[in-house]
Amino acid sequence: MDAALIPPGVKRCDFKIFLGWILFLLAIIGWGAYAVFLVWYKALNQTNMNNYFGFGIWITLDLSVIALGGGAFFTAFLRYILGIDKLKNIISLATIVGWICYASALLVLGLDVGQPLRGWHIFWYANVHSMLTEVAFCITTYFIVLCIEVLPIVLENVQLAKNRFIHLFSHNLHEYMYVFAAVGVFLSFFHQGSLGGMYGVLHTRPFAYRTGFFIWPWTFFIFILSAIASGPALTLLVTWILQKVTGRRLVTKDVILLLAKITGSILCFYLIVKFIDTWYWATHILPEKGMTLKECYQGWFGPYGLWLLFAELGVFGIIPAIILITPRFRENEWLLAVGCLFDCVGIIINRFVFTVQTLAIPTYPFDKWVVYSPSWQEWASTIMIIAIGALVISLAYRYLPLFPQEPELNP
Amino acid sequence: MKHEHKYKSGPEKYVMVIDIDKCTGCGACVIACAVENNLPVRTDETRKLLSVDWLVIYKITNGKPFPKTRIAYIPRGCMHCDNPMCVHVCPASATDKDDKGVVSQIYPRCFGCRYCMAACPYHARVFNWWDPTFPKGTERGLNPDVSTRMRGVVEKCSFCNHRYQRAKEKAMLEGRTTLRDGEYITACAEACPTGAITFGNVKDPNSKVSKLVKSPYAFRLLEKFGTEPSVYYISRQEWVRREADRYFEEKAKKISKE
Amino acid sequence: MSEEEKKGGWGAFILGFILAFLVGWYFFSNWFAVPPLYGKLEQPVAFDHVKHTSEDVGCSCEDCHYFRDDGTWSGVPRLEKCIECHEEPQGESPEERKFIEEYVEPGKEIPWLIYSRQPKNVFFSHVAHIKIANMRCEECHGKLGHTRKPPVYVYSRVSRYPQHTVMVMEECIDCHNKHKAKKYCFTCHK
Amino acid sequence: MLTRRGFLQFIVGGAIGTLFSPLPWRMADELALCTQWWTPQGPKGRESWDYSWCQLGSDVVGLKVRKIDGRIVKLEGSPLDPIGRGGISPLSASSLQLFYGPTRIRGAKKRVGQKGKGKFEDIEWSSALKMLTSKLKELRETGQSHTVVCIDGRGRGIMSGLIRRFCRAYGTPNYIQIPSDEATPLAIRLMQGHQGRVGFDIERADYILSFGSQLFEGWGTPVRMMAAYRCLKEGQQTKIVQFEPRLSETAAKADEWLPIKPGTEAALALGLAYVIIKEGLYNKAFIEERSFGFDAFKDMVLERYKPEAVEDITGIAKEDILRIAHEFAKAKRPIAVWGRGKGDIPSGLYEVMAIHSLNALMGNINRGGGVVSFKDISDTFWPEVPLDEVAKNAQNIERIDDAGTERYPLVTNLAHRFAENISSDRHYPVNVLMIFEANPCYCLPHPEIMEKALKKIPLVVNFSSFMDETSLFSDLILPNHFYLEAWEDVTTPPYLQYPIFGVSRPVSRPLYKTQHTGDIFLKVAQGIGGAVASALPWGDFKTLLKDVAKRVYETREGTIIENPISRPWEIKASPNYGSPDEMWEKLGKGIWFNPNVKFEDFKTPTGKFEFYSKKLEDLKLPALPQFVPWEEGHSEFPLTLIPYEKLMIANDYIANPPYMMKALEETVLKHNDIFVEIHPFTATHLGVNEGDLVLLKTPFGSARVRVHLYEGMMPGVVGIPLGLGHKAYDEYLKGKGINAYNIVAVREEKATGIATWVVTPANLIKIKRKGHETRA
Repeated sequence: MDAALIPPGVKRCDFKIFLGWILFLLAIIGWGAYAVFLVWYKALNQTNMNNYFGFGIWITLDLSVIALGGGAFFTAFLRYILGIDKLKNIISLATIVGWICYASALLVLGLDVGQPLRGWHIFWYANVHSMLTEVAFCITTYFIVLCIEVLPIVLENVQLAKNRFIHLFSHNLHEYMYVFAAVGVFLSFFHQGSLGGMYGVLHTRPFAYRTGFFIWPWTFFIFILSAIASGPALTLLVTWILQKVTGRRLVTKDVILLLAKITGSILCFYLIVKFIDTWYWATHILPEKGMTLKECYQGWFGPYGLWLLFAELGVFGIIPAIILITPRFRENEWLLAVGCLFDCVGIIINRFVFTVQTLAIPTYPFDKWVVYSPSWQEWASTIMIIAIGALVISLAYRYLPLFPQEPELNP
Repeated sequence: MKHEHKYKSGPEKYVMVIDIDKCTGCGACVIACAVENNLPVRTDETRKLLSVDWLVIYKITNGKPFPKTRIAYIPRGCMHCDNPMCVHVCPASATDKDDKGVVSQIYPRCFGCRYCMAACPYHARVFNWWDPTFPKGTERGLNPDVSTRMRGVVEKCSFCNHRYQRAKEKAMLEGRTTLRDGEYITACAEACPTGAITFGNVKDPNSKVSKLVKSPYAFRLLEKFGTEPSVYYISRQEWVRREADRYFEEKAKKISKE
Repeated sequence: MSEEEKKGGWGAFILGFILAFLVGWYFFSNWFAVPPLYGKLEQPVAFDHVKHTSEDVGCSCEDCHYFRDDGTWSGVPRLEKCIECHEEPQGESPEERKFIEEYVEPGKEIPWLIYSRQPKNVFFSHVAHIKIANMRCEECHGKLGHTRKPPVYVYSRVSRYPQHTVMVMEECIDCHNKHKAKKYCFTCHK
Repeated sequence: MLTRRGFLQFIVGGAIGTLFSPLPWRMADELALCTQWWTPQGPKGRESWDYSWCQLGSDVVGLKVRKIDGRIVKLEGSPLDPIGRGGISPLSASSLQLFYGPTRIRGAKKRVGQKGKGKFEDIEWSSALKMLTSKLKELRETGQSHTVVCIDGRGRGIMSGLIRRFCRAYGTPNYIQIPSDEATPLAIRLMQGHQGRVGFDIERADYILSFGSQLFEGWGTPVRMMAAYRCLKEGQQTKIVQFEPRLSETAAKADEWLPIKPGTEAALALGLAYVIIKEGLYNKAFIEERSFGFDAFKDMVLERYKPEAVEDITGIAKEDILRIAHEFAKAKRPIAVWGRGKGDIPSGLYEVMAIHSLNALMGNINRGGGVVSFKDISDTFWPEVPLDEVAKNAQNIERIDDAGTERYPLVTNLAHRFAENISSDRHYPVNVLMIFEANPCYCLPHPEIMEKALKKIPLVVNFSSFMDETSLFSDLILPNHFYLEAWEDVTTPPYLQYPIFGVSRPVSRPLYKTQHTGDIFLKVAQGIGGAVASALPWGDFKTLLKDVAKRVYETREGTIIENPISRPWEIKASPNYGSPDEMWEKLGKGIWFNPNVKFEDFKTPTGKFEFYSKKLEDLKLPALPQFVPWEEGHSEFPLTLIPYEKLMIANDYIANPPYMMKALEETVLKHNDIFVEIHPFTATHLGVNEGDLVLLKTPFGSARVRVHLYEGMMPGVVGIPLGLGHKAYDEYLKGKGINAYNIVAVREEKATGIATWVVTPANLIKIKRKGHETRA
């Protein structure tokens, strides 16, 4: 039925099955859209955030998707700047995934601010001292760059490409892609870092506060590292899922292993830095603020207990690092998937503790722990955003030639 | 590296001194603040973390078992820090620190990102989760000197800045550009029936506050965070000082010496 | 795709551009001030400043616009001020007769439209500008005090703020910059 | 011809053209600006200031009223108020919300439909007054004047005097005050022979023993006590000792808190007396020259109140009793203070006598820093009532509440018996009930009995300004002005140590069609005519106030405050008013007060302070102070429920304004559930945790509550706040929590009939949770 749109040389599932899947996603999105409507119409009381938890699941999602969207800029960096040509086989997917992540982030921000009609104040009345201003500027410009990067991929659609102008345009765009990649890398470095900086500068929140270099706290650099360490993992994970779901081979193993190796190495490096950082924080920064490590965690197994630290750095840190760095492990398809998944989860936990746990820790000696759990509206809109991501990937996979190797791998 | 706000005060620097030993926790200050500043009320205000309160009274206990238990009350508004993290982080410049020491909050500028709330360890900043509501008919009693806030913005204690504006207008008509002690005080300080709250210009050597802040029993909340609050507390009870601050022993020693 | 289509040129693009450009400027800039975004209103009473300050009437500005004892600015006078003279008609003008019938007799306040109305979140101190900065009224209010007929009141229907004659924050800041006056948020906001 | 390509070009061109026009930028700005008018704003205008007095509940606060174009926007404490000296209480500060609020009654109303359902129709004032007047006239003419009852909830000042006078002249003995502290005036009458004001000179005392009085939470007059606290802490460093089962805010501010078993205060007082007498620490001069019955008292105390025995009763350690007694006796101006809670949780006569005996032992009566007694203008102003035949006959008819009858000869009001007697038809039927500033359907124990009683009375007239519980059960509502709209007298509040008189003028035009209740009584009296009219000859309440002011003028005592005074009780007052007119003029701003008032001497049969009351002896009642336990143990109810009061909860005729509900701690109310306080030990014993839902059971009923674990609560005791659980008012108040009055146990003191609900046997039963809890 939609055969005319499907890229030549590849096979796609029956349109009815695809339609069913799309409708399923649309149903989820509809549910989320209702939640979004409620939030915009009735204001933020629809969430379970409160005066202690100004940041909730949305900001966690926001930071997570931006970190995980780091795959786009880093793969682009490897491909266009460092010239690792092999990665051209996966760069389209990485770019699409990145674009989805950043689009989601902007959507979430539109939900999360109390007065969306005034959202532009952040640009017009920008406070240059605020890390959030830096984030807003960089994310927005980087999103534009990502759109430009995505554009040629979209224009490669078989029907669009028939247009001579479009064809030439996308071809030319491809030629200059390294320029955009370079700009993108620069912008990404800054906002990934600034997101970390947002929390690192909070000398009033000892849990997040870090000293650092010039105007940047260490979290600035750690966040960049963690984004690089997890973004490609998400790209790999999506590739793996696509291969499993469609039952087709999309990328040659050497490409995947190469990316996994790079990711693994960076993850190891990140973990080393993160361990040093955590040690310094626990032994120097906290005492200076009159706090102890114990005060920063709600016991061992409380909602904000020490288990979070072990989960983040141990289960979802060291384990994926070992899997990805060890050739024997990463060559196993399933272990590789687990490694990538754990890597992503570790980063999500990291972002979660920085956004939510930072706020949960009592600041006053006499104050109590307060626990936050999202309302259904927050869950629904969050799930909606993930569903939109799935929708975009499904459409992109079906109608765009994302994987140049696909025809030859599936004769 | 510290993110220090380079704050320079002018000839006026307003501070508040709260004597915890005198505070009976009656709440007159809270009500006076609410009436003065047009705080909204909802029918169910029992979820305190969703309430719009500029001034709250914390009840702290010495943690000892019955019958040795003691309690004390700590009224807490905005600290108007000299190193205000909230001002530093606000992306839309909706808040600043002026030369008389007041940290402002401009409601029509704020777009509700709540970063300032995350930055404030005192929980002085509150968010308008709802459109503000006033019991039917009581809108007639709204104070025109203070604008009401719309949903989705952050608000906080302003040290009753409109009272400063009012006092200043009167003084300017008389050709003065400075205020006398007591011409500008906050609604809470004025209402306090036990006189626990004192407010004034700490740079005026004759003001009451300039003497009170020198008390060996004076301290500020969370001093270790380096925020340099403009609200001082006084208590002669050691346990109160210890509970109210991330207390450090050097200070305890200093007091015991005196 | 036909050859014709390919050769289409830029005509449609330019047409779209010019049309949108014109629509945008005509309806959304406040120069023309046309509906639906903008509205124009006449003052409820055609007050003649010149007449009142002329020699035969002899009012001075301060009779109606003055500082109260607490330093606040009186603004536009209330009906009680008008009644001091206009309890009975003072002249032949039909405007005046209408004014007396509509407002003085029922004792209804005149809903003046304030050209320089500031938002409720703004605090403007007349005394600071007049007594301390020694500014003249005309610097902000222009020739309003010398008009024979009140100008048309132009306002936006969305934001409900007057246009043209009102001062916006950028202008406040420019002037404060020029005179090195304080420009903290709480200098002007409340 | 429009091609697809052309169309696309057109769209793109349009989009770019739009970007070069003001449209997007302008609309972004306009949309942001439109958010500014989403909220209501107060209009600007000319500011003016006025003076007024707030006398809601136990408040007596001088106010500075801020107005914008005549619209009241703020109430602030007046520095010209010698009592509060610029401070303000939460209730006064938020009373503006009551003034403007939705529960004000906007005009005269007549009931339609069933009583209690709250259905009313508007009625003209003239016909409402005619209806009331003709009914009263008819009853009087048919010899049923005694079937008219007046309930007065203010209980002080000129307004109460007026109602009382109306009752006398009209011919009914049934003037009832609620809530009323019967024990204090009675004890003073018996021990000192004084009928008038009792004041505690707290500010000059150097040692204060408080027997359960929540001194800084509404006892006496809230702002006065707060100001006193400041004075005590800044000046002589007075020691305050609080005996209370619960660590209340007062206990927290006291220098020492000693938890005492609920209801055993009398035993403790006598135990302290034991130590003082045994060791001869008492004021010998006073005891020998000015007291009567000391020996009997001494024998009784020494025999029955040994510290060991008192420790058993009260739970306060022997050593503490000895130490406190020594400290008390050593102090120069020690004072023992009574009156549980805000003073409106009744104590029995013998308890007050026991505590007051401590003051007598130290001779600290009628002197600075002690307990003083004097006459107030509201007692002395009233001229003799000319009684006609009907009125004279009425004096011989017994009161419907049994007060002053052979069974209860001592007391003047027994509000709880009133409701019971009517609902059980014990005496004669009541035809008309007039209620002024009282809400008996809410704040009497077991209000359902009062509801039943009101249903039996054919004409219930309520002068309430608010649609409260009692209004719902009324037939006719004649709403009074709010205090900001009315002429009001300011007379000496309870426990103040010097008399005051002031006039609170209206500072606002009436918002609604309301009328001053004083004016109504005067008008009705004129309508009835005859002796009633001549007994109440004042045209309106303002004229009456002018007359009172003139009488104050004639005393040539005291002074009118013109400048703030820091220690008003110490000044030497000299009249600063030249003529009645000048006085009236000055009373518009400041009040008259007389710190040099003449104290009333002992006017007992013996002319001395009577430890042993002759009058009680004559009535064949126990004549010495004693401890009578209020409650025996119940196996089914192992816990003891005590009501406690909070300054943040207004708990009588006036209910909480929304701001006070907002300021309530989260440990008092959560959504619509009230918290009861228990000690963690008690909680462990019961197997409940913080915030758990439990069934609070007493012999009189049960209620669903939550528990709050509080280290400052005596184990085995359950504390419940009074003043919540309204069935009327608006959604800010209605249905929040439970009304503790519904379930408390009422106990009568055998000798006097005074009822108290200080202790109630209770039990807590855990409720199994259903479904999910809402988060904190």
